[in-house]
Amino acid sequence: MPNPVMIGLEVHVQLNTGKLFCRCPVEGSDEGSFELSRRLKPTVGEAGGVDRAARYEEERDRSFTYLCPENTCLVEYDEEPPRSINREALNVSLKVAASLGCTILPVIECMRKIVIDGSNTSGFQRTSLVAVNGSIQTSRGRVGITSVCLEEDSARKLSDGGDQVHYSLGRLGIPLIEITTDPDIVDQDHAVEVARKIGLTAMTTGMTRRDSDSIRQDVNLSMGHGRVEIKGISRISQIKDAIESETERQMMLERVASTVEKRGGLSSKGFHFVDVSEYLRESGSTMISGGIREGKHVYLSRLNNMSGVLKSGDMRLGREIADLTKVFAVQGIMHSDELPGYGLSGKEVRELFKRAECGDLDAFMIVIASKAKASLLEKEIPSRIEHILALRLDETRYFSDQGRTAFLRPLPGAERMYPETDLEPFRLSKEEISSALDFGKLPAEDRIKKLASDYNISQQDASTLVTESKLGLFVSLSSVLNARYSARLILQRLPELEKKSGNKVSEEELRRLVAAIKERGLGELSLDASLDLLLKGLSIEEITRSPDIEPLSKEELAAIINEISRIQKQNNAGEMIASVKKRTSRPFDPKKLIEIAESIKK
Amino acid sequence: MPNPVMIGLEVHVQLNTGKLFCRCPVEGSDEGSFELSRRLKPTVGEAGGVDRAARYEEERDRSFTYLCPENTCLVEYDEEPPRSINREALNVSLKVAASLGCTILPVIECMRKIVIDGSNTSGFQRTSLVAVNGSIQTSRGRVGITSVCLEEDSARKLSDGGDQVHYSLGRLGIPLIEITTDPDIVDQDHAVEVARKIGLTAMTTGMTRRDSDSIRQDVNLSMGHGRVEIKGISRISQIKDAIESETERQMMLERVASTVEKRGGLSSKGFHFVDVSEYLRESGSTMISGGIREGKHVYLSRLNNMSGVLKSGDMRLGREIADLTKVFAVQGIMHSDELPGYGLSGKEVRELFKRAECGDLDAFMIVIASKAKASLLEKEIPSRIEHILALRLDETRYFSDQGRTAFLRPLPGAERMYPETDLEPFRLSKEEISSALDFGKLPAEDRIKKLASDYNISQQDASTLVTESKLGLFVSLSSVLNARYSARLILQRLPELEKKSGNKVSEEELRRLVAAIKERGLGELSLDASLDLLLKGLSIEEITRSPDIEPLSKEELAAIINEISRIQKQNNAGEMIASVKKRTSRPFDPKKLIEIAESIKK
Amino acid sequence: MDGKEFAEFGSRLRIEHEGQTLDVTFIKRDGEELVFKLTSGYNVRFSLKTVKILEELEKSGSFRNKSIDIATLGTGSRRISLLSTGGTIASKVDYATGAVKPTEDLSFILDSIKDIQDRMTLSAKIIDSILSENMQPENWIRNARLVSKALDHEDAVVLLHGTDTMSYTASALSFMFEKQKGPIILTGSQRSSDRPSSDAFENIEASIRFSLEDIGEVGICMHSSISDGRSTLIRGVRARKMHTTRRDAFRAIESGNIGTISDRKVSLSNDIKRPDEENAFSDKLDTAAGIYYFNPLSSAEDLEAFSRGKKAIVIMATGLGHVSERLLPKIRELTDEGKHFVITSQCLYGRVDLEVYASGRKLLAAGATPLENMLPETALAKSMYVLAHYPDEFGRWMTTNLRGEIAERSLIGGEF
Amino acid sequence: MDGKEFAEFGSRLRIEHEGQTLDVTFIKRDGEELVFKLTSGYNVRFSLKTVKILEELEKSGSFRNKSIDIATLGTGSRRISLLSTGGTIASKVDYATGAVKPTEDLSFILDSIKDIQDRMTLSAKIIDSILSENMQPENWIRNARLVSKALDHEDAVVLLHGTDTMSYTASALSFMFEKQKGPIILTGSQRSSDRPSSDAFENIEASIRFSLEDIGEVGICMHSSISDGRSTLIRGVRARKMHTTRRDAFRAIESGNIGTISDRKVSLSNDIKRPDEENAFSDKLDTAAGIYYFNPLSSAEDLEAFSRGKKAIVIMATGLGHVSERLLPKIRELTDEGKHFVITSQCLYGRVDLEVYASGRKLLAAGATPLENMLPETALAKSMYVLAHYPDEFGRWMTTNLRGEIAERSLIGGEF
Repeated sequence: MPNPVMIGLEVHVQLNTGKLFCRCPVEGSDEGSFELSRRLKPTVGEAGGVDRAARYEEERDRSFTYLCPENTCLVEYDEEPPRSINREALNVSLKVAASLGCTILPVIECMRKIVIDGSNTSGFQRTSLVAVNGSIQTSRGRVGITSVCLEEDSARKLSDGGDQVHYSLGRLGIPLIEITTDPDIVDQDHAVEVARKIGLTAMTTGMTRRDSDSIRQDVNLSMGHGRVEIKGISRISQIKDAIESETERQMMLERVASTVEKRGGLSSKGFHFVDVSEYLRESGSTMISGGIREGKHVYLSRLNNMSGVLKSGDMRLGREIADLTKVFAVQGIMHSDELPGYGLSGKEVRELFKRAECGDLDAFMIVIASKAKASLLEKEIPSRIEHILALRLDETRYFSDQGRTAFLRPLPGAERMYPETDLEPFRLSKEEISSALDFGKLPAEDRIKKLASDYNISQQDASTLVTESKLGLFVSLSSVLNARYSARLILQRLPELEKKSGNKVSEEELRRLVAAIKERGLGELSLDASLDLLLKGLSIEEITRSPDIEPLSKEELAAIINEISRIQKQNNAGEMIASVKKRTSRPFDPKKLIEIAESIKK
Repeated sequence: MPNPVMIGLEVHVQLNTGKLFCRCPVEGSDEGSFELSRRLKPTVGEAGGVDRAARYEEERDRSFTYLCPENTCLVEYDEEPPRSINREALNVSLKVAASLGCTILPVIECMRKIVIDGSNTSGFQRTSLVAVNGSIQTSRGRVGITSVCLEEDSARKLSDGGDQVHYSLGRLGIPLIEITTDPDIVDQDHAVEVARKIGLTAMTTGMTRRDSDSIRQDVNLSMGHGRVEIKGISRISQIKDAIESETERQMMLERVASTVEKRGGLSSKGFHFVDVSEYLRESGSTMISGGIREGKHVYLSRLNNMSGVLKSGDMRLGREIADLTKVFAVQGIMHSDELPGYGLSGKEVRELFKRAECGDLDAFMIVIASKAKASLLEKEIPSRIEHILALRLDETRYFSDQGRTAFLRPLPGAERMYPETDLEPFRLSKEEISSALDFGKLPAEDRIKKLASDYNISQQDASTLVTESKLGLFVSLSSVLNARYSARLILQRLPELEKKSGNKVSEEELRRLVAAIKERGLGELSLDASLDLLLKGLSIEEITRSPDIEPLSKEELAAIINEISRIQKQNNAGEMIASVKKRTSRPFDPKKLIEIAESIKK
Repeated sequence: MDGKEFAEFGSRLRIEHEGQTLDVTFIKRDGEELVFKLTSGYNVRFSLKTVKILEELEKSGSFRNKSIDIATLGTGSRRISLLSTGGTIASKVDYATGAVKPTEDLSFILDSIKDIQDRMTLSAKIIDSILSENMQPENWIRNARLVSKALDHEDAVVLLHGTDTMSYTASALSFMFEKQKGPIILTGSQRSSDRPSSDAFENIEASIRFSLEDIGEVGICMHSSISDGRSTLIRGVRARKMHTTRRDAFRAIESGNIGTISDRKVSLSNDIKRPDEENAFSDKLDTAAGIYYFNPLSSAEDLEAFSRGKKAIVIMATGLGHVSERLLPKIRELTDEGKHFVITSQCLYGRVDLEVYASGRKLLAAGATPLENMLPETALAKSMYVLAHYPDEFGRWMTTNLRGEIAERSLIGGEF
Repeated sequence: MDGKEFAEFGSRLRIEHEGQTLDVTFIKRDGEELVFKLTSGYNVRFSLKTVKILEELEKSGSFRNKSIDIATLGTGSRRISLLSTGGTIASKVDYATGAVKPTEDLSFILDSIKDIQDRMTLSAKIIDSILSENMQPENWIRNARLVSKALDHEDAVVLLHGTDTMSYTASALSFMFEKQKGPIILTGSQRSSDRPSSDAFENIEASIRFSLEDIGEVGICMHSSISDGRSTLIRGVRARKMHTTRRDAFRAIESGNIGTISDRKVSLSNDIKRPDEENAFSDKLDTAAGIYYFNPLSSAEDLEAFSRGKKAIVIMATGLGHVSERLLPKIRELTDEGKHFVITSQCLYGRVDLEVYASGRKLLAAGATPLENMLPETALAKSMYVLAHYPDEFGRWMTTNLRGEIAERSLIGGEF
């Protein structure tokens, strides 16, 4: 790598404490009973200006539709001010911060981070700086922790039609701890190690949410061309791919820039649209003719000195432009490096070269778009090309399904941060701080060891409980059940039953079932039986009322054994067990059965 | 006629004053934006008992659904107490009473008349006795007026599925004057004369509603077998048919009763149902097999001594029974006088005679009904037959589409009358009473003569305005327009235009249009033009803003004449008028046109 | 006055009026007028001066309501106590005054519960005969004691009650019962039971159906629609009468739906409180409380005059819970004297929040206690309970959610 | 305190805190704490004792809101006067106190009306800067005079107003304008305009669209749904804020919908009042009025104390308009002394009717005046107007429908 790469991470961890600023549960479906819709406007900020990222979003003039699932209320709809902060979530964030060696701020100010991509109904995300200046030890040395913030998670995007974006509000408001590292990470493998370590630290609180995207990473990366923030990496393994793909991209752009430079550089003045719709009306390109039929126009522009850098060899400047137009919901774009093609004939391409007044080293592009969109793009495209060729690459990108990073929006500035005036500062009590510091004394790995020994379970089980975010469930079940039994139930028994039945049991249901079984004075035998019933779809009320979960008494077992034996001789214990199972749906202890059977024989 | 017939009338006249106990207009469509549904219960009355008609309705256990058109409010839904009485309607009723020579009650008590056939959402009709003891002179002598009441009209029935009845509430609450005569009417022709005279008296108030059933008559008839009230006669000509049909029916029943009597009379004990569903399951009667498929049963009962009186010659006792079962929404009924038939074979009929244990003079009937219905009918049918054969014929009947009267329900008693506790008594001022008495001094015919002379219109026009309930409209238009013009507009011009365009203009629209034209300072010429526009579907706002209704000025007419004349010679006045009409859509006075044309020629 | 004295309600008389002789039934004397019923059923009202009573044809007697005492009803195992306090639901036309008045006859409910007789045993009792607008805390206490006594022996209590102050009573009962073995259901009617269209029949029927369920709360059961056939049981502390006349006047304000009945089928919500093992009842209430409706004419003097003699004042403030700055020094002063000001909103729907605007922060600083989305009427009843039980920790108890009087989540509901 | 005095809002400082050196922006001092903004944008709050200011890097200055004066806007012929009185709609975060306070900068409305600029000429003016909970009749009168003056010269007036007491102000204006040449539209917002999701933009835009119509009434224009894109104009005398926080908090109670806007298209109702030829305005109001919230704790003494110094008392009674019998002798006595008691219902929806029950008839007999379905807040404003104009015929004028404050017909509406 020619330039030294500086890498930092932002690790986001969802908590399962209930939502941060209302009393809704964190769990819920993405199905909603109704929708609401909003438009958002950027507002004049604290410094009298409007944030660049926010203004950028507004130019896209979008309308947002929100599906409202059951685990939402007026707070998520921005129809009620936030309620007081979820103190449990706040305390978990303190524990995480303490574990990462951070200094906890005793008075915490809640801020509004302006985000008008619609992912927050209010147009901002509430975020609080909880702690600063920590560090962790890694195999490649110390990595600084810049900050630990406690945020509310954003809405989940369901679909993006460009002008019309759909979100579901179920995720909005889930507490999210954001841990930001200094740019101390040396390479992609190191990044994975750091992400893992931070995640594990959070998970040892036992309060992290168990879901496919409950832990998400952003990568901050700089190769000397400005900071790039890559968002939305939900699997740790993707961190590596994202870093590799982005460094390759930046090296490629260095080559593109130097190529164009050598040819005499960019003349951004040269970029302007000519309407060639009439000429291409009869073209064989279905993209073009379809666009025209929908009322769009076809615009042509020369790209000075850019022949061969748009798409040729490993050069891919064309993709950078396409990423931009996609943001404006314009899909119809072609450039001369990929033409003839897409149904355009060689003759037509030659004519377009002529109409764009291209020299030998020049390329052209055509855009199929509405008039309004074109007038936006006529400014945005040359501006972006200029930025890229000047290697001013700072921006927000996302890691796409295609395994590469892609343009999302400009980097937001500090102007997007306002105070959250609906909430008083959160003042931590001494007890809250010292309890967090106590928790933080032990490194994450030691906490797992302690867990194993405290509960007398295996190191392996302890570790799995933590990394699968089942620690909280385990601790809660262990307060009622035998700990080893709880661990087996969570890690083996239940997954087996779920797999067999094809149904799932939520943590909440499991907790309620266990409590209900205990309340009826029944034990593990009954619990096993009741899990079966639960997975068959019976309600917990029905299960606890069911006679089928009551274990057979000694007398009942003896009676059955006698009856079975009268009919047919039982050859062995297995046969005996199977026979009893045929005669009753109620649970029994096989060992006890054998004992009784033997005592009867005697 | 063997017995002297005593006939009385109840004439019901709707008023166009706005509704009686709320502020809704009387006019409105039968289309509603929503529905509501109710069940009604008879309640213990003032005398500690429940009214017979009310209890009868309850045994039918029906649910009522009400369509709520725009001219209804919470009062019609029985969701708000009545508002104060429409004083104008009250005063009209006083005028009618005075015209009929009645004594007006100075303090009027509003009563609730319990009616739980669903025609009132409250379960009662508000009715007030306004005056008593009047009389009118007829060609056959004096006919007493028992009473004049002011009632609220009931809901209009849309459909009757037996158990499920649909009403529209648009008509509910329209003021209704009920004029009841003494039984002084001697025959059907006399009844028609009396109805006409009473109707005309009401119409001379100018406040009667103009609608197909805005005047309805009930006939009270007695031939010595109890009082029969025949409801729902909306055309005067039907009065005659109803009386004739009912007297014929009663004479027929006299013959039936005497026939059965001669055979040894009725043994009502003999009536009980035997379930013959099994036997008839394979019967060729689709009515029977279909009923069984729907889960109904087939019940058989003997009818002692009734062979040949059910349907034979002119005897029709069977129809009386069918009228009853229809009230209970049971259509499947057959009796032996009409069998074999309806798909039942001679063999089956013989078997049924046997199973019913019929003697030679006995008949049988079969009923296809649910168990619940059958148990009701097992009591109701013999009770009704017993009544009829005892010639206790008093009941409420209706005049059906088939031109005969049919059973509706028992006659209600005085127990159905409760005080309306939501309203204080209406106390009439001296002015109200004397103004009514003044009005009443002149007989109806003289009032029409006076109308003609007061407004200088023809006797014929005056009469038509009254009998078509257009008097109110005429008086109101005449306050703004020339009276003769108004009469012509109402009786000729508008009906012509309506016929031509196929559209209708409501009185309300006509009033508003005339007021708007006057407000713009325009005259009859413009009004004619604007009627055209109104019938074309323009709104009154659009019409008054339209330049097309402004009459051409002298100068404009002269200019057009000059232009026309330049192009082509106009041979006569008619040609001239036609030519001008081609050139402008604005109105002009043809006479003035000719004048100007002639002055130009000179 | 020629024999007019002997006439009593229901007598059959022969009278003469303006030259006419009429046979009538005597209804009542009203000042200088006499009201008679004609044989047609119409009532007429004649001046004393113009009417002459000729003779009494028949003495009064047959013309009386028959009062049916219901001791018990039904054959089922669930024991339900039906207690009547009066109100429209137990009202009849009073033929003497022409107005609707409480009746002591409960026979009208017989019909409507016939079909569920085998599931319960109902015992009915008249414990009061009062229109609910005349109810006072002493009535609450008296009735609550009777409810408590009933619930000691029976499985559920249905309380017939006037609708005007039903939600106040339901709130008070909610707080007075810290624990309850079964449902306490208040029901009433918006149309009196002497009308064929009365909602009384169905409301009682629905209440009895809810009484068969495992519910450990105080609720109000009424129509949930202007159509018959649908009823709802609303948590007493979240119910409010929102319409003067409609059958579906009672609404769960933003939350509080315990259950619904549609076509005679009961369905219960998820978050209801189930019955306790035993009753825990207190009949202590402190009446030194009141509701102050803030408006632009409110002044410090006004508030002071209103607060005199009271320990707790429920302010119905505007919007998020604001009052004018003009009142703040007085609130501070009275708070320092030991009075309590608790804040609800005259909007009725939605939560108060004194941290959003400067006005709110100042009101907080002045010592007022915001009550989230507690209803003003509920706040009044709760103040009375808290004053009597926890006078020294008034603010803390008022803001603690004791009976579901605070809706923790603000959901999008039917009306709001 | 080592140089902390010089720091002013917006200064860039280098500070030391617990051994760390930080470059920050100074925001404010709050008691014993200092608030700084970090370069990341987060604010931190340090104790005076633990922070040390090392040096001032840059003076404050660039860090200020730019105030844009709008003299006029648009090129159309319809002249609209936009008058701002304050409230959330004209509120911004006050970075000094951290609270939302009225702003005097109206620039935020520029964007939202660009597309209708050629249809009207808008002139904007700040006439007050007050949160509506602090509004008093003197504000109403002062503002009404300015509205009247504006309407003498312009075709329509849009009044930006806080939502808390907006319906009171709208009612007062309705009565003060016996005739009006054009619409007077009050609008506000439930989310302040410094939020991207604020409803201020759309509410002002909608108000301006309604201003283009031929309306001769005072109305309140707000969101009609929690979604953007739909607004409603409600007759001022029938509007009520029914939710503390929702955008669609304002509702036409049973009637009063003047018009709606959906997707920028205006549609008007049939029964609206069209503009008069001229204005007829009176600024006389008598403030000797109040609202009394009847409840089971209300006593005669309580009512008497409340009534002192008042000429008209609006009682928010229960149900159909009932109060306890206990109050009746006092009402009779005070009425005889010349005070006026007018009856509205705390149900808010539905009509009062004192003829149905005995309680009501007694209250009528005691001298109270029932106000049909007039809203309590409207009744208060109307009392002030009638006391000032027709003191000798108070009852007659109160029950006469002057501005549509009585809904003649009770229809089935959206919520009720």
